[in-house]
Amino acid sequence: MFLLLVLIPLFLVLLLNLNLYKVNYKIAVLIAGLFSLFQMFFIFSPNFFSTGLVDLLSLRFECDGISWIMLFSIAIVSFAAICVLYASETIASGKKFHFVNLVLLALAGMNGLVFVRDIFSIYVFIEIIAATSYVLIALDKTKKSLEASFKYLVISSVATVMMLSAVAILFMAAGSTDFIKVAQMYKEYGANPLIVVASVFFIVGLFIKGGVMPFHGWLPDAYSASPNPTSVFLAGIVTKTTGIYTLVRLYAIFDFNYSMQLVFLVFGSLSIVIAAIGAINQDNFKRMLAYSSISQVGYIVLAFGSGTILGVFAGMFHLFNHSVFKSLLFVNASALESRVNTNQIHNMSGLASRMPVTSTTSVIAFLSTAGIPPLAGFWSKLLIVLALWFSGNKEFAVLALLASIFTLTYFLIMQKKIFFGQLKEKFNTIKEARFTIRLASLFLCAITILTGLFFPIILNFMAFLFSF
Amino acid sequence: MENLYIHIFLLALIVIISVFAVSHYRIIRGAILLGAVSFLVSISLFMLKAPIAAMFELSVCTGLITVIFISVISLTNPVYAGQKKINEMSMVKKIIILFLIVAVCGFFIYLFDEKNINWIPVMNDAQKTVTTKDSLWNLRHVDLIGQALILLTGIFAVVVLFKKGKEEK
Amino acid sequence: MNAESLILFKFYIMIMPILFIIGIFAVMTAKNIVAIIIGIEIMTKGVTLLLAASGYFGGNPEIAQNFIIVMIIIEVVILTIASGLIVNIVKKYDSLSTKNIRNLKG
Amino acid sequence: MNIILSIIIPSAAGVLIYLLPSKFNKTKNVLFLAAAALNFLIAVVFYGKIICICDASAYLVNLFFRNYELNSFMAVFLAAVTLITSIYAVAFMKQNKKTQVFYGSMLLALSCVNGVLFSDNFIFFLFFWEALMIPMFLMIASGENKPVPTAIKAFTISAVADLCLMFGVMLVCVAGDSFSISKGICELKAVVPGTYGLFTTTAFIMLFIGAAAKLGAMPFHSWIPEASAKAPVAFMVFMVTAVEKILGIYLLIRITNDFFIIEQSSFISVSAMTFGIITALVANALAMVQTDFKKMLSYASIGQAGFMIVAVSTMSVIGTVAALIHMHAHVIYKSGLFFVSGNIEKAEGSTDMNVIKGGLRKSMPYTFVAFLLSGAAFAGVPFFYAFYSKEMIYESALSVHWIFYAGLLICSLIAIITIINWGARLFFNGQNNSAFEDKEASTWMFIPTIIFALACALLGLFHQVPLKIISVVLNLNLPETHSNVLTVILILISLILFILAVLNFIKAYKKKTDYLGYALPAAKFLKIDKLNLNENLDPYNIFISFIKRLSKVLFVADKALNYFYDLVIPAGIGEMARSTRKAHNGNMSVYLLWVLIGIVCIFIIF
Repeated sequence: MFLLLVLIPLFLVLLLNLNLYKVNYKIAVLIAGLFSLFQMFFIFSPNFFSTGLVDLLSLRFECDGISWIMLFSIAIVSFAAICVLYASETIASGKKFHFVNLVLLALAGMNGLVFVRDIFSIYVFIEIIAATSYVLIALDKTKKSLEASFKYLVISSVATVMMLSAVAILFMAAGSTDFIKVAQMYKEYGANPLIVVASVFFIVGLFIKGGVMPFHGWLPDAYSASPNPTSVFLAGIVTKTTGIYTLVRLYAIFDFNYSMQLVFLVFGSLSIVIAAIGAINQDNFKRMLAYSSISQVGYIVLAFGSGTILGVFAGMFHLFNHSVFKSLLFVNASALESRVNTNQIHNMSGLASRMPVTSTTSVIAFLSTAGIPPLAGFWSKLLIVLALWFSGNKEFAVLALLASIFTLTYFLIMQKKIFFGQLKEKFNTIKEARFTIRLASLFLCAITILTGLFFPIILNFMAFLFSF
Repeated sequence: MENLYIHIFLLALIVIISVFAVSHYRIIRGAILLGAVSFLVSISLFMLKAPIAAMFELSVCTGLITVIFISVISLTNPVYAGQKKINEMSMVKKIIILFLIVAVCGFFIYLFDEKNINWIPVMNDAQKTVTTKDSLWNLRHVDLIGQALILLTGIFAVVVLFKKGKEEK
Repeated sequence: MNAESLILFKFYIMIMPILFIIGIFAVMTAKNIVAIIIGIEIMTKGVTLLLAASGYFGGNPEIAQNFIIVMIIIEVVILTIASGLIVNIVKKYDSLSTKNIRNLKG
Repeated sequence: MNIILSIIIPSAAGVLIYLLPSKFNKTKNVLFLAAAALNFLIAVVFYGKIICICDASAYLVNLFFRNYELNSFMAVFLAAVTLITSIYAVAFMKQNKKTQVFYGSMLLALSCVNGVLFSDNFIFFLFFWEALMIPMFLMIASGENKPVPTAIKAFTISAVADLCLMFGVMLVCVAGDSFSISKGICELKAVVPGTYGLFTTTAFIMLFIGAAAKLGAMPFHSWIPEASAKAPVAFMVFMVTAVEKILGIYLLIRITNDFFIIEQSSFISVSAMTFGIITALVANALAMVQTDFKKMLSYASIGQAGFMIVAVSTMSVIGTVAALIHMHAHVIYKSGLFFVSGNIEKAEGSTDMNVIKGGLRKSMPYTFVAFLLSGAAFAGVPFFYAFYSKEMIYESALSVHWIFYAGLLICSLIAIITIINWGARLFFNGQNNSAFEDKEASTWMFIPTIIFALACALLGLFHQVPLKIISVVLNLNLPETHSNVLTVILILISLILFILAVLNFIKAYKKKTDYLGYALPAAKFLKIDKLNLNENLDPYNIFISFIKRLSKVLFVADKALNYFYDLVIPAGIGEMARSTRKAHNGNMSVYLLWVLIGIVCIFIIF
């Protein structure tokens, strides 16, 4: 049953490319959109909630609460990315067709990564997603996107090298790369310096992939230079799945002694603060969003650093929320870019009057990121702070709270510069974004508001998710 | 265990040639040296009782990757003699620095050894012998899917990156 | 794990960081884009050796072989993508120097 | 009917006077007088009756008024004085808008004082005590030549004092854990069987400061001389001499007798007495060198306040009785003297020494007679009322320590010298050329002055009568036969004093310059005369200038803070943002460098 989610995109790609009949990009985009919707509802079917280890074809797939959340957010973000793809004029139709193929492959990769329970296969699926995202970034072959993609490739191959060496050492110690065996091995040799070095290398590799602060060099360039749909897809889900989701998986294996938690806490808070400062008066809209996503990822890492189940729970919830409202922001960014065809903030102002839907949805996204009560962001930040507080490291909780002030500042600055203020004369002819982009932003905005308002229901649903 | 010395000799050779490969001022020379390094690696793989992997390494790494490298280099620009002098200087500088680093690293490992902290986990003996063949095919199905996916991405990458789009023609 | 293999094991464990450092050094001080790729290649060589060694000393070299094969495949695909990127970059800048991939600032 | 009427009627009348448009002047005056008379009637009718007005437990405050003998005696006495002053005020003040305000606020003040006297609950006690300040402010403000600054000064000084009082009251309530004065009384006694914990001493000190300030003791006195120059005379009589003194003494007696039990010569009482002595000495010295008759009178009244504080703080039975009687006598002769000064002011236009040319003996014979009588009482001439009260104060002071007795003697010596000096200056040095057809004060103004003057004389003669009343009022049995040897000695000493003063006067009289005689070099020596002229010693001015400097400094600090918030923080963050952006300089090796640094830190953390 889990295999379906990985194999269907594979078959779809093959189907699309057999060109039995003239397949123009519209049909391809339609199919991809349908698949992501299918995934959204398919995962609500009952057997996803049983922890049965499906050994069909001796695959060791398994789905528990955490992977369920990931699947759901993958579906949502890919749907948004495909909507944006459909509406973006800058990419030629041929390219759009390839974009669809690559997105489907990336989807297959991510679904696979979410199910897999073996550290080497984790490496394999991470590489798949990385490869697809290199190409996605460099899709429109402009100078900027090529350079960004090349940088991303170099830095993440360094990360891969590190991860692989860690896998090798763990494999040597544990005899096999399965999670359970590695966990057993960890209990005995946990303190052995070689194993510690291996786990550090693994963590650093994942930090690089996830874009945590000192290792984030590639992220701002990759997000700001890539074409619109890629940046939605990349920012929404790719970095989080490859970087942060794998951290949660390892959380169960490595016995998180205090120094490991300290690493998480320190680097999380570091990325929150410095990224927020970096984002403050950024001129490029997407680059500002890139910095803000680094700081939100910092929050998630901080939550995992608390070391308690509540921490993981809060981290996952924030991951879900963040992927929703970050992709919403990037959708709005692409809407703006498609209409004003520039990302420079200083020559954008007063667009609220011309583009009401985009501005209202982005306001809601801003508020949710900053953590204003009724919206989803608030609840997840609250949970994170509580987790930190109860787990004893109170000073980090305080730091998390204070940093949200920074988030508020740069969002308010952004809000004022772009959407309010008096309209520039050359913009008074522009129309609202195309239908599909509006559809995507309304859809994501609805999710944020709903999770925010019906938080109790979602809370015990997630508790149920985490129970098995 | 007479091949102990061979192992060590091979490893030393790998390190030296990779230093030269990296710091060589003429890129083509570097690529060729890289091929040599991969050749040496495949030999040491044979020594480590991983024959199929060694064969794979030999054919793919030494062969395909070196070919790709040389094609990319020649495709882009003929070597212009202009900066020969400066490159040589930088090459010598790099070599010295690299050897320095290698020496430091060796000393560091030696230091670890001295303190004989037990940093080598006690290995459990081999559970069961399983041949590479069935390990590849029936034990690691997941990776098969993975390989399929990565190959498809490779295909599309080549299509996207190398095929000239309409606007370029 | 007898005495000689212990020493040999130490050498193999040592080879990985050395190659890693050489690779990183090459990437960072590369004047030419292709040199960066060479650096990465060397790092992957180091990892292959480590994988083989861990298989050999860990007792089940076959699975290690499997890992190495999968890794080589993945690495080849990554390399093709990298060369594609380089070709396109050179098309835009028609020069291989690393200076022209430094202008994404801010 | 009940005692609360005494609060309602005057305040109602006062408000009415405020509201009525100015053309009903005549009716207002009549209303004013009628209200004063009615208040007097009520006070007399309800004298001594213990009446509990509605025990409004609904308001969680048992709002009942107890009518002790002491309270009602004070109330009656106050009612009488107000009646007389109102007659005088109607006659004295010219009818304009300000006087209406004056009458209204005078009645309001009257009701407040009644409220204070009759309230048995600390909350109401404090409420009325504070409410008194507003009419006081208005009364001063209704004087001439820009009285408002003095009014503000008076207001702030009494506010500060009332603050201490409130704090003291709070402490007492907390100790007695009830708001009622009567219940509080016995509770506190039990709590404080003579032990002087920090709690009780602070409570006592705070209450003492409140009461002493009301009396016009030293640090809180600086508004009274200014008010005397600016506010109308009726205010000086009603407010300063009558109300302040009554309330001050009432509270002091409550403190010493009811709230706390303090041994006779314990540390607290001795320090209180020294406080009183210092006030008396300084005030009298200042009074001596005054050039304005009214200012001299106000300083003298501060001096007498010092006397009363000394008497009360002897904590002895005789001391309390002496204080009460002295307050009684003081009010009477001080009002008399103030009325005399009012008459002079009416006639001469001002009471400043170098303006009026003296020799009013011929032109104002009746005022002269009144001055003689009340002046004698002021000086403490035997067979006048004040003599007996002063003599009792001496006796109580002597019982504690002879130093206090000596201090008091010096004060009264200075007092005598000043009054004689002023008497001569005003009425006897004959340069008065009758250029002024200064006529005698009008009959209505004259009657109150002569009443008070006669009261001094008569009460002096039959001094047993008031003594009996007051000892009954205070239900303290006076030691009947205090040793007459002691009395004889005291009388002799005061006689010597009197003779000394007269000799000094005669000697000064020949020189015809200043009538201070020997006192003048002493004053010069002590540089007292320069002291009060430039008013730099006045605590109020010091306080105000300090506040001004402080606000300047704070303003500067605030500006710096604003600067910090508006400019420094945004610039700082902007700078940080710019530096982070500069850090991302696109060079890949830099990013890899960060990765290595990150790895190193992780290893450090491990």
